[in-house]
Amino acid sequence: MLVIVVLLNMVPGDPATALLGPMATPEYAQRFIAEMGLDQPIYVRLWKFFSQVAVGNLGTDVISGRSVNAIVWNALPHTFALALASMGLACLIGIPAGVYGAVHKGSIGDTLMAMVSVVFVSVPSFILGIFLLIVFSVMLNWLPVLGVSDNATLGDHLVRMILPTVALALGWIGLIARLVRTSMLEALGQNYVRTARAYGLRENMIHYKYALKNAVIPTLAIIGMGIGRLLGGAVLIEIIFARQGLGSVLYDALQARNFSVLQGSVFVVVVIFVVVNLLTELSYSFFDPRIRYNRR
Amino acid sequence: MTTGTSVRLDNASVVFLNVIRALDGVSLEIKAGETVGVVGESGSGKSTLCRLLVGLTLPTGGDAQIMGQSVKTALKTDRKAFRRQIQMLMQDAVATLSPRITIGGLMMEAVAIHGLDRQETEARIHTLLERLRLPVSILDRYPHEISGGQARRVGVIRALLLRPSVLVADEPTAGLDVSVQGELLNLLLEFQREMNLTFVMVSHNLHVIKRVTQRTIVMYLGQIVEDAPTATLFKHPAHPYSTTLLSTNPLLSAGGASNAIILQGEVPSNAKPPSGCRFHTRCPVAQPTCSKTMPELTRTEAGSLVRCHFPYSLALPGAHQDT
Amino acid sequence: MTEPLLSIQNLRLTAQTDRGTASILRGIDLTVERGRILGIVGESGSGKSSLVSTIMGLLSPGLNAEGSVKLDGVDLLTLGSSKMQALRGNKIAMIFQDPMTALNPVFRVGTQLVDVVRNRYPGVSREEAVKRASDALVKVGLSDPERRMKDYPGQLSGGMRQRVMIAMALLCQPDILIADEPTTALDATIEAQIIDLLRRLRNEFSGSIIFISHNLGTVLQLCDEVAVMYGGHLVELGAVRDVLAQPLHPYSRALIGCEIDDQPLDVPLAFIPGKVPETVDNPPGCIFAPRCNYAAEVCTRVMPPLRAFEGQLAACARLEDIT
Amino acid sequence: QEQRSLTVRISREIQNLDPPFMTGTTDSNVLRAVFQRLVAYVPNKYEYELDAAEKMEQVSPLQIDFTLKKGQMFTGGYGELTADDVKFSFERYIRPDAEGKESSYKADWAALVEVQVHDTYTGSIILSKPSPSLWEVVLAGTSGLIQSRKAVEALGAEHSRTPIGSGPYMVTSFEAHRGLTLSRNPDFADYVPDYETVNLIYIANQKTAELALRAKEIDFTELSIDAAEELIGAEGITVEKRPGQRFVWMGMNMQKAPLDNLAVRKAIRAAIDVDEMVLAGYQGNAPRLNTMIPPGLLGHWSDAPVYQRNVDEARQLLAESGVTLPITLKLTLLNEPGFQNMGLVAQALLSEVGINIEIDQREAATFWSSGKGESGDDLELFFLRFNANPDPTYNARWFLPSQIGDWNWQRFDSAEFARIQDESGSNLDRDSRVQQIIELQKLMDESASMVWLTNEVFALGYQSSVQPAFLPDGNNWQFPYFKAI
Amino acid sequence: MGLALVAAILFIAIFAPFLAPYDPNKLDVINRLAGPSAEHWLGTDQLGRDLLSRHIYGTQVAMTVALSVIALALLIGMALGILSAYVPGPVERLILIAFDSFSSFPSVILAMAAVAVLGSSMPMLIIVIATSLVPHFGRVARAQVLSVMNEPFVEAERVFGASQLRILVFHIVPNILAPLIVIASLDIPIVIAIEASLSFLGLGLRPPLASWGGLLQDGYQNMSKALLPVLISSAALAIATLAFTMFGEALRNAIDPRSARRPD
Ligand SMILES: Nc1ncnc2c1ncn2[C@@H]1O[C@H](COP(=O)(O)OP(=O)(O)OP(=O)(O)O)[C@@H](O)[C@H]1O
Ligand SMILES: Nc1ncnc2c1ncn2[C@@H]1O[C@H](COP(=O)(O)OP(=O)(O)OP(=O)(O)O)[C@@H](O)[C@H]1O
Ligand SMILES: [Mg+2]
Ligand SMILES: [Mg+2]
Repeated sequence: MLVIVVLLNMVPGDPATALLGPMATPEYAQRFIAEMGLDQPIYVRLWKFFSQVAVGNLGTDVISGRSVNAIVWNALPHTFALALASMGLACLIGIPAGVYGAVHKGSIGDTLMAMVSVVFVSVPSFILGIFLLIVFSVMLNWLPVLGVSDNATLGDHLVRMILPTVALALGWIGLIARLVRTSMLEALGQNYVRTARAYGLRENMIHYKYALKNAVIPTLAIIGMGIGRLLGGAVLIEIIFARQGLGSVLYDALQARNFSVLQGSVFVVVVIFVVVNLLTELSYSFFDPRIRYNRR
Repeated sequence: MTTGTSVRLDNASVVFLNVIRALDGVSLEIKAGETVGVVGESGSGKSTLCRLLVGLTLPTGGDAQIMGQSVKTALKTDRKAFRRQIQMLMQDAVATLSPRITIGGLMMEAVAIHGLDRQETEARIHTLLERLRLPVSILDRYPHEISGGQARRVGVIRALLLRPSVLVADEPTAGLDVSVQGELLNLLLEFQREMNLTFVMVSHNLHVIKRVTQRTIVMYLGQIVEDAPTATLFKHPAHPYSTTLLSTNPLLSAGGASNAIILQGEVPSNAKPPSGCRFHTRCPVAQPTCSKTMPELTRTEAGSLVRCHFPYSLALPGAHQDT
Repeated sequence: MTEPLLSIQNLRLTAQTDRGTASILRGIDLTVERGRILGIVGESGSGKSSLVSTIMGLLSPGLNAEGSVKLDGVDLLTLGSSKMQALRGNKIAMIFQDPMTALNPVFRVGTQLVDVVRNRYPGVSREEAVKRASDALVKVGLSDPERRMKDYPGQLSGGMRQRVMIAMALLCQPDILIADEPTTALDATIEAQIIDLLRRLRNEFSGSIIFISHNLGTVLQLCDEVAVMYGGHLVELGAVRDVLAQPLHPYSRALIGCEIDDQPLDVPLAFIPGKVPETVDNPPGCIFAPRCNYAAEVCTRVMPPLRAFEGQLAACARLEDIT
Repeated sequence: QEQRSLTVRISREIQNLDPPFMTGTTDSNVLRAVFQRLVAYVPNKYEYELDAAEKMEQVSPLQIDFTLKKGQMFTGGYGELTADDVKFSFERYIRPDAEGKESSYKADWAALVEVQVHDTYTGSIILSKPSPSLWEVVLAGTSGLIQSRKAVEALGAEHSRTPIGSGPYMVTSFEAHRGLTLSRNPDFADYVPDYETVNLIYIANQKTAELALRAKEIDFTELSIDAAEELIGAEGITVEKRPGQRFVWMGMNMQKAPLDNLAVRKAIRAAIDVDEMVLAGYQGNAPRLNTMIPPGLLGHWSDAPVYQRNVDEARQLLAESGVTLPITLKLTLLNEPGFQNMGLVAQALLSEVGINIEIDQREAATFWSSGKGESGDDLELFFLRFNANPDPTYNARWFLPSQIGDWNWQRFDSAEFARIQDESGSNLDRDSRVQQIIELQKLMDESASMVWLTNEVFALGYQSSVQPAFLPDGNNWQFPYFKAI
Repeated sequence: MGLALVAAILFIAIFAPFLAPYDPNKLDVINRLAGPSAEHWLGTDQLGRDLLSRHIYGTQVAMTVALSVIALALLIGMALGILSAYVPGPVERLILIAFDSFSSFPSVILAMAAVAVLGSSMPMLIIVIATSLVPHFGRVARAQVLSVMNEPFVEAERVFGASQLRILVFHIVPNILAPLIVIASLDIPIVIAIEASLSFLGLGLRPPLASWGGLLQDGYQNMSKALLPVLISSAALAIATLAFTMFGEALRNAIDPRSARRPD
């Protein structure tokens, strides 16, 4: 965390010139530099920032005069909605796909899925997003280009969420499918699966009940770790679909050298990461009773 | 034959994670050239005992000495010399061979680490290969390319290259078919006699213990419950646990008659050992005092050391004792 | 005479490997009568587990079985996978070697038992299934079944888990119960408990049991018949007392001779020299000939079939000469 | 009136809606729809007409008198617009506020002494020196907006998000990172804007904006030239391309060897082919520029030399210069495709005369500070782009010696240039002022430290159902004059 | 198949100068954005450069970047991972916290910040992307060391008298390398993707260097006029990804005897 804040503070350029380019007068630049404390040594800035954070205040955006808390709080719901929706979609498709791949290992479907998921995993989400836009919005004209709507009916919001969600989810579908497939294969090779078979349990029950619960555990760990990647993807997706959100706040702040916003939102991102990982650990004990009774 | 003390444990304890009492006040003395067997329930601390002797685990209480020198100090002052004194054969023979090095390379580590003479070592390796009936071609193979029995013999060669005076073997025949275990044991005994090795062997197989060792130590929940000459133990076990253990050992010669004493209940955890005598929860002849005071290891007339308030109170059933 | 419950004819099992076709089973003929306990012994890798996996229809993909395995006259090898699935847990069931991993660690013991009951008897209500499961746990000697049902396998000791496995088998009331080394992973005293339990439960089963073990003594105590396997062949079959007391086949003799049971202390331990045959080798003659003390010219030509001799069955060309 | 609604894409976020502290054209486009000025631009031209003022007169070079119309009300119940509000608004620029914050546009009102209030509706603007550009650039521009003293004082910081004006529109919703909605101000009496509401939506990505325009999700947007090209002929979409008013040039740091050598600079100028670079950079859509002030703006030097590529001359100049070839120079540029492409062409062209170019492409914020302070010492070649202002004196100020270490990246250090620039700033005679400006451009040409490339094009795309209004520079949009057709 | 594709990619990368029909930076502004033709099989880009040649050279660039990044990340990650496994206490905690905070942060943003601080040159880009991958390798290395450290053969070596250093170098490192190499080959596409993302944001390698990311960005910019370049670049990226992933998985199966032995 500290490292990142220090690094961010070392980014050259000042907000005034970043914002205005050649229009910025020296006075103008000086004003921001002083207000952001950029003229002070780095440890003073860090101390100021962290002592404020300690009381729950992420600081003030010097450029717009708004509190960073408000900016972040405004953006968070949008990012959450996007992240949750695409995570949900990814699980909804990725898990059954992974199970299918493991159960029908080596079949044409499995091979095909493996290839598709590899492509999804590795082609950056912004490219997927662009292709989705071209196909569904421009060529077919089925779905809107913009990721958020103004006449805030719920239906319109949902419709506009579709493309960004899909674009962000595709990579995760691939990833989850691959992870689930691997850990399912592992689980299917375990003795308890052989036991279940020896007692004639139906294959569906073995796959989706007995093996899957075991297979989900290692998958969870990766998903928890991947939240950083998800946010990284969200940055680009939010830019492409012109959605507001933490990703675009972060990106714009960095572009504009808006250090006060940058620090605050970076801090929030790290906190989110920590919280998500905590939740992941908690959810382990939901799936893995061993953790529960060992703790007692 | 030297008759000095080769191995000595002085009230040694090993406690893992502050709760697991893997070894609890174990005292023991083994003379040079002696062959000692260790038996007991799984988790009773047999492997820990072995690891303590070779310095893989350090005692959290008490002391372990090899050839009159504390293991701790020996490791600090002259690690390599200590290693040359005592060697160990571990339970899973294949897994003890570093997987990415050829068998030959593993053996030649003796030269690299201990500065032995290269030619002489090579010559010895070849003699040992012959005696252990291993083909020379095995030197170029990798550990996963050899069988379990071969891996064990490779382990034996590696240990013997250093000419140790003490050899500790943790279940050296586990996982081997009966058809090959005899061969390995014969060879080990041969070397033991030849080199006047002090030989400590853990085994689950009582037949093996009976055939191979002069003295047997019976362990239960981290303690020695009986320490007796092997012949005496098999005839007249003093501790009820020893008796039970011996009774569960089906003999072909008994013609299928079962004299097993069936214990009730499970082995208690060594994180929360029972009060008093550790065995009282399962002992068929337990008395009220057994749950209150812990018996000390005391010597009986027959020359066995036993940790029981009422030694010999449980007799070995059946008449198949070879008197 | 009634038809045998299980009749296996000329069962061959092969697998394609990097080193050629592996013959895991090389033509097994075996029948199991209703209500009998058959023990299977033999060296590691001789195909014991493969044989029972074939019967269970739980072969890993890539393995190819030929011949016939008839259960009550139905050939299991030609049965479709869904019919086979319906048979498992109904007419045949199995207890595995390693109780630590045979139960699913993330489901409660009760859940797993109830799933089996409701799969076996689809009409049974949930409450009834729970009741039957807890009754079964009592039968296998687990006190406090309500609590045990709520436990996860990881909270039980090895012996308790193996009892749960036995309870699971009891719940199914199969015609044939297969137990593949059910006590190998357990301690001597716990093993004795389980063997004792199996012996007492014999009456609960109307069906037959196939019991695989390395321990000849245990086989002798538990089984009616014994089959001796070597290198994918069944080399001897007969009443357990006869075979163990008076083995006919040279391999059985050698195997029993290796038991370090009650032999004198001063002779070296017995073993079978030579190498276990590999599944990819296909020697023309008797599979044991290379290691056989009695091997003659005739033995190198064909593998002799199993034939009756003095009330037992053995696959040796020279039975007459060597007895 | 119909409930017509206009959706406009903005490419940067709205930052601050308090006029003295606004941050750029995005903010100012909103502000000019919300606030009145004494005089305001007519649609599509730099000409202005009376707005809040009923009467206005330059009574002397140092005094302007004004009379306000009556009954112009601030929204939100903040009362009538008065001469005191004019005084308050203009003087905010020259004095730090209570917290010591100074307006970023202080320079606009540098000549202001005070605004004298005579009564509710009349007052005088008192200047310290003649200021020829005051009317066009300041009074009619964003720095001439009239705020309500009452509202600013009552709302405090909130004023930067909720501007209270008396103009044709008012801000009815504002969501950060998203955009803003303007609604018609019912109390505004001069005329009725065609659109009931104007939605400004923040879309950073060009491509997304282009797609959204095609999908009819937005009505009006600026376009990259590429996108404009592509959209020409698209059904229902009008594309407007015009010569731009931003000047782009290749600069050379005159204080860094070997560029301190005039012959080398001239050789470089001779070696590059401006036409080919502009073709590569702008796909043939932008005109070539030969001097700082683009055609059409006051002070354009129409006889400026048009340099053609002359490799022989370049080689000869290099030979004369005495530098040993090959030389390697760093070309610093902004990471926009157009600049990148021009850079690549320049690299190819210069390599033919023995000058190797290393391209140092930088991301916006880093790029814009490359000429600052000491890092400016190390600059060699660079591409730079400035916005042209209707006031030529203003345009020239970035090339003053005092700007070395700020925006004078070529470190063009000419005392004469500074003198003439200063004089032109208070010269009220238009013709002689133009002569002065041309003189400035000649000085720049002589230094050979700037190779003018293009004044770009600007392109706007909009639904054909919209008739937009914007100033000739293309950046200043006049929402109140947008028409539905 | 994975191996063949990877071999082909490496071949193209190494022999780019011989394979490419044109100088990848040769401008021909008049013939810009031309479609495929006999002279230019894949057409030309917005400056009239031959796309085939640029993609061939792009392969070289992509491989140089990817392999250097992976090598660097592998080395540093392994060193830190081993250190954290070997030195419990504050050092371990510090390293783990560093891993956590670096991986918690979107690598694209991290790279953006770093590129802004340090400028974008090939070595810089390599260092920046490598940094973001270090935690990945570090964690795996750590987990591997921790599990290998308790393997019987390590204890056997100790009993045999080998020193800690010898055990580390001869017995632990060779045994943790295999899974790390598998990860390395699986991470190569990720590196390429990050490079592409950075180029997309205009923070990538300096022109005129042809990198796939840059080509993608060029293609994307001119997508409205010619769709082919962006499709080709996406395809190149996808093929490389597919190749290295398949290669990595094959490698994993070959290396991990467990998965190889399991016939299903
Ligand atoms: N490193 C360790 N950390 C924690 N507990 C340990 C450790 N090593 C051993 N133990 C515990 O110490 C006890 C004694 O273990 P030990 O391996 O000595 O038993 P054993 O008699 O060799 O058993 P087995 O017959 O199964 O090999 C066991 O309860 C074991 O779980
Ligand atoms: N899927 C397979 N593919 C190839 N060979 C196999 C396969 N499964 C088992 N084998 C081989 O078949 C032989 C018999 O194995 P099996 O497990 O049946 O022996 P076993 O008698 O049960 O041995 P153990 O006593 O060790 O359990 C072994 O050599 C084994 O390597
Ligand atoms: Mg042990
Ligand atoms: Mg088996």
